[in-house]
Amino acid sequence: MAHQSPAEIDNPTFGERFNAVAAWPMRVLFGLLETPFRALQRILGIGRMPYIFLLPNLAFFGIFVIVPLIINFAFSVTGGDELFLNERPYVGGEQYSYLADCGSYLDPQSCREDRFWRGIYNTITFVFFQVAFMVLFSLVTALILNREIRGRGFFRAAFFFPVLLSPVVVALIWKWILLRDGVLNAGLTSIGFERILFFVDPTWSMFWAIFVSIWAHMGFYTLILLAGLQAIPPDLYEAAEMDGTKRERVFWRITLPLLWPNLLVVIVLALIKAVQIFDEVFVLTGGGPGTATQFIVQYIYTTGFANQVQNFGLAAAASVVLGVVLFVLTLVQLAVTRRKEDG
Amino acid sequence: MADAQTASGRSIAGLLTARRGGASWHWTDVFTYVYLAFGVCLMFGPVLWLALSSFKTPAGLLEFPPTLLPLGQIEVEVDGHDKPLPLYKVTMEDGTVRELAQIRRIGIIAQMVDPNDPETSIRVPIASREPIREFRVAWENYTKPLERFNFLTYLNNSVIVTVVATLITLLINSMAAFGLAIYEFKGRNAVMLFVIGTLMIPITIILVPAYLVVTQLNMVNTLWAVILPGAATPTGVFLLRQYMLTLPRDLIEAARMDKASEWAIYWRIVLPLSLPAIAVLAIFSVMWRWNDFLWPLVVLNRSEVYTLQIGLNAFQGELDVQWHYVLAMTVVTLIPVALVFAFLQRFITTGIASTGMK
Amino acid sequence: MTEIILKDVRKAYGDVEVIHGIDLSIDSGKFVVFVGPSGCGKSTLLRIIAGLEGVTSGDVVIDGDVVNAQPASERGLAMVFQSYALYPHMSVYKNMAFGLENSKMPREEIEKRVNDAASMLQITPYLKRRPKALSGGQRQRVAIGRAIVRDPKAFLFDEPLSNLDAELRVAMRKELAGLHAKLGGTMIYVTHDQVEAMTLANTIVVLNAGRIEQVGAPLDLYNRPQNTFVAGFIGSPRMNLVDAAAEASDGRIELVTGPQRIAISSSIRITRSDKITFGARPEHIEIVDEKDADIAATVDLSEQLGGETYLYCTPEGMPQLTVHQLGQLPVHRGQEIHLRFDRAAMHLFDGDGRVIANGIPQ
Amino acid sequence: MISRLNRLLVLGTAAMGLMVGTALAETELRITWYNDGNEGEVMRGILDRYEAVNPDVKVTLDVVPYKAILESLPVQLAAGEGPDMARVTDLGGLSEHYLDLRPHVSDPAYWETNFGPFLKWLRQPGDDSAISGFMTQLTVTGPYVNKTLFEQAGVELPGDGATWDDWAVAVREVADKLEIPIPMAWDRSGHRVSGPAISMGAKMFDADGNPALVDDGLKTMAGKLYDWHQDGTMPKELWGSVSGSQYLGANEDFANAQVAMYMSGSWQIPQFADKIGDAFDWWAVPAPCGPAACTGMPGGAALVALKTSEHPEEVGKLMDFLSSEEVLNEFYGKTLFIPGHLGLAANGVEFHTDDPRAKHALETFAAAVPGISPTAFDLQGYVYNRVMFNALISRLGEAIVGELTLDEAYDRMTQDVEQQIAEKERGG
Repeated sequence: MAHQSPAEIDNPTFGERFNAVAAWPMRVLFGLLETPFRALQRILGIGRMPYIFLLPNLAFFGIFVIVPLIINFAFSVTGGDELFLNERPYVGGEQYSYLADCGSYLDPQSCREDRFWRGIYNTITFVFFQVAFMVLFSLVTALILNREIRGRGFFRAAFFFPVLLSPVVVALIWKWILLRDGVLNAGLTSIGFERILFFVDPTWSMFWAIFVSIWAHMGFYTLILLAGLQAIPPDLYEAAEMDGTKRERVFWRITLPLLWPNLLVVIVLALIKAVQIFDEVFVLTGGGPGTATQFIVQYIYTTGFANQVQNFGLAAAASVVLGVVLFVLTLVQLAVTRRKEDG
Repeated sequence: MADAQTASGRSIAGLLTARRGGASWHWTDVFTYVYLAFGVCLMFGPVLWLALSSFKTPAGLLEFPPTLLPLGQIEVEVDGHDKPLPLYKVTMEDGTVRELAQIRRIGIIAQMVDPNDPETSIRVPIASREPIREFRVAWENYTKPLERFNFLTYLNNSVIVTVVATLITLLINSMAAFGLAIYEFKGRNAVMLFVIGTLMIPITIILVPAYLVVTQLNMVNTLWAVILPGAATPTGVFLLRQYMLTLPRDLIEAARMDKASEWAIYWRIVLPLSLPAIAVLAIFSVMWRWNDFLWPLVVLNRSEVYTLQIGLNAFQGELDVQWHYVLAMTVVTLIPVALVFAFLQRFITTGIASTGMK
Repeated sequence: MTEIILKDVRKAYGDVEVIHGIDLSIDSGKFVVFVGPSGCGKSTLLRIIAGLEGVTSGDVVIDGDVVNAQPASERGLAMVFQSYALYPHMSVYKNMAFGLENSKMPREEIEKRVNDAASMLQITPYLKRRPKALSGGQRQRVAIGRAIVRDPKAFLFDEPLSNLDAELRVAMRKELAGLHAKLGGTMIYVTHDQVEAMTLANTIVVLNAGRIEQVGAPLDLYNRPQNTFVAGFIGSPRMNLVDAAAEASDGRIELVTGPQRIAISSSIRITRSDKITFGARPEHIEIVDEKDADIAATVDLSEQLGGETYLYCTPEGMPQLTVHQLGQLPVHRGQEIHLRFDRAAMHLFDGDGRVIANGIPQ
Repeated sequence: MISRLNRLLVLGTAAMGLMVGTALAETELRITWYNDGNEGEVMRGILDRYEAVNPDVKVTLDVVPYKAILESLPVQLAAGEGPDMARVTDLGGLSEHYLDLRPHVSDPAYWETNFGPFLKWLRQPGDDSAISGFMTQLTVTGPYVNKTLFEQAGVELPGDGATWDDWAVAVREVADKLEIPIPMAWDRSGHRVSGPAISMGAKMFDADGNPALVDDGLKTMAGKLYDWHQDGTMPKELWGSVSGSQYLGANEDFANAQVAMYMSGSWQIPQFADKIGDAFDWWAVPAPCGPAACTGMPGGAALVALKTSEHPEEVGKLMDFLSSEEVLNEFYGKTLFIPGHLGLAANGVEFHTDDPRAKHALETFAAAVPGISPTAFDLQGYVYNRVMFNALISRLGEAIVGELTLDEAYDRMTQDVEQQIAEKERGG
């Protein structure tokens, strides 16, 4: 309904022309598929068409994800280091009981497979702090980007940029900065501090693991929150201003409650991502010092893949355990989004 | 990056004027600008530092404290010597400082010569000399590995994998999303639960079984082995479906009244209208495929099918990490990312915001 | 020319039945309006005819063929949606041509039809625009144009004017009426606005809670509502409906409501009944001298519109009555006036709301 | 129009690209290879010459990151998808996948004579005849010192027969005087620790030849390593960072003159020659002594033929060519690798370097080979030696950062080795 001059509308822009040309092969392809699909629709009826649309995706998915998941489960009840299932002896729940063999579950040291339990505890620590600070910083950044500032597009993009980098590159970049002779230590020494060997200190290592993963992914969550913030009707703020409400109160009483659905999505997504953490931290800290930043996925990777005796069975058992945890998180997410839709 | 420069220039001007509704300065205004300035440095700084470092010589990289710009030692031609000699600034015993070229070093004594007086050699303790350096870009960090490897083949493979995989992903994911968003049918919730449930499975966990499947399909050492397994992304289906749910149902019904077949509704109505979400998925897919490392490493072991990520990492040996190559090759793989970012940044960010996990 | 017949059509979502057996015959070339409050099932009924919803039982018959199993795309009907449902990514021309392309019509024929429809609707200058560059009225015309080019068996309109502002709505209403006159096709039109229904329809179908309350020509419904629902729904402002008890005395019948007693002719056959409803439209209540009056009432509010006046007044023990008078009346708030119901235009309904009489002899 | 054409071209190349992998008419042999330095280029040159003489054979070097050799290759081999040949370092661990070339090489006796001790490393337990490949590189572990730093500090280099403790005292003195941050650094590698441990009396195996990683000798060495980390002789950056069995070297720090003594091995020579040049005198010194011996660990990478090959004949022929004394002389000479060919080792290889430091280092390491303890050879030849190495470094690393006590670490080492070998045996 915005009033535009006819000239502007009638002449296709360069972009539109480009799109028209670029769409040409697509049009041919999709056009060719029209006839068979029409025939299918006539035979099956509209009611069965969704299955047709789902079929290719489900087929790929079944072959390359579901079948491996099933094989993975089969691995977890067999032993040895053979690759083919028919050559692997059945051992029942032995791999699981090996993982669970603990004096006390609170003390990894008392477990047969101490690294598995360390991995779990490290992951819990990581997830707790990473998610908390991720949400905090995404929220602060989104709030700031939601203000009337010039160059907002640029700043928004700047915070998003690291999302596009591969985990390996992210880790390399930061490792390069944090090395003993890296630029950060140069900065520290130049202002009179001692060099810090970041990757030798468990706390620093965990700190940087958390920091770097937040650095890399914050932009994505910020955008989700920003979308939520911009969806809050401005009249609410104006009404609050008319009432003379303090800014802090506006934040707690208007912004936060209305942002809550987006915040929940962010928390759940960040949570799932954090549980899966692997490549970034693996390249950055190598899981060290000792096992201080060795997380559950790294444990699975090392056990099943990187060790000389590739212990597929134990790794598979651990991954099934992880899968169950993730599935529970999924259900939580579903419940959360369900409630969001209802509310 | 030029774009970023000008944009930040603009925004610096904006810093002074952009406050909420011309009211007086509030602490949050100050905080905003400090935060943003710090944020921009934090986000771009490390990457720029990486790029700068990648132009340094191995020796330059080892230096502590590091220099900002890549520097190289100046070498001079001296009569009577076949090779150019490195130039040093030497503090003599009497406290004077001279520029001398080093002929050789024996133990802790360097044998040096004044380039202007090539006949007399001077013996100097090595502790009292300091190399003289100038700005020099170590292009060889880039050219050497790229010569050593079949760069064009790898690039070609990477591009094919990225493009074909992204097209397949977009096609089958959007079809599935269409099916899940537009229709009510038996089993829909089960499929959705499935999709979301597998959203969380990292490939690392099923690396070996997935490899088994690929070998059984005889796809090892073909690009299909890299393209197909990741094509049916739950993330993509989820994202597109969420977006398609926001399309007015009237449009679909209008199309049905217009005698459109279901396929035509999919590709002539829903697909064009889901373009923002499709673009977001396309960008993510391109990034995933371009950055993919672990999986190609497992399924591709013939150099004619290597992707760039494998090829460029091939200089990571057993015992030696050659940082100057690692950094340079990292920058090479970053170039497309930077281009995508520079050209599409507005599009990406608004696209994600508009799909915004509604 | 198309005839559409619904035979005992029922629709249920799960256990909830929303359409409870509709029988309806829509004659060829007629402009039929489904009217009713929101949630009455009128849109569902339209979508059942369109083929966008299936029926749970019963038959939809178009030109003698039962089309229950036919998908929307094969029924040959065209629909104009409340939201217009224009394809945002296509130009106006493309929007109108889309349906024709789907039926594999030759390009020249498509062009001719779109251009004809566009000139008829006066949207030719906008053919290259995208819908978002059009005003609401223009979008409305495109939506109609998209239906016209198809040369459908029948046009279905789903509240097509509800997104327009009042002035435009009146203008478009006229155009739609003109269009029907020009095209002469069968049209089914859904609205909740009884004014639209009255002005456009050959036949109005009043729906309530999934059932047909009454079918008839507009004035027929106005003059002879078959139940309190239709009486209250048709006409604006709505008919005054007053619950009363009927008492017979002295060979006359008195309608008793609170302390008020209104005598009417005994020629109406009413058995003594505790519950009865009588109705009188605002224009059928006269202001008279005290001696001729049925009741006295206090004015709560008077709306002076210049050419006419609406009075809202409350007789003692009765609900508020709306009174419509032509011209300007020097009446003010709190004043007592005397009212008389025009017996010839009075309606009586029984306790179930069914009509007893439309008009009572003097 | 142009864009349409381009599009077709792109689609065309895409289709071609996807079809790559179909066989060519001539015999193609594939070698999966990794590089630490220039060995790939040298090998390529040699292969080019071979191809010129044998036009029906094409040999492709598929260069991969070392990670792929260690992690992906075993899975590929297990799935039957391997190449014809590969350069591997897990010599015994992958032996079940090696092709026995004995029927395909022209002169098995030549192989026995010149590669005898190394052929054993490539054999499966119980097999004493298979010929599967040769060492592209023999490595000997041993320390380098920054002689210039010693001179600047005025500290004498401990001479032949000096013990590890002697060295520790000397390097600490150097570091103190010159404020060098790292007196001594060891690669984070079980292989590196094993030599000194054997010097301290570690036996590695029990009387029946079963692995027995933890004994008094090993404890002595591990204890010293532990103490040196606590007292600052060694930096925690190597052993104290990263987890599990990951390798970390101090070569960068050594090249940057931050390290007085660096325990690594002969493979560093080419890159030190390249990176350090004459910036300081980097000197290889003989392995320091313990009560039992003065030994390093032998090791290296072998080029092996694989059972997955469909052209064993051609592989045998190529192997004959590559293993010939002339070719290997060139290969070792250009790569500055310690020869894994007894004849060449005895006669000396012409190394292509004029760096006196590199020459000295090569001589030092080559001279160390005869003095290597038999235990070290046995350990190198043991199928599951990586299991032992991994257990050693991962647990010792955890002890050094304080997650375990030394005693707990010893228990865990034993447990790790037992568990992994048991799992392996279970598969048969």
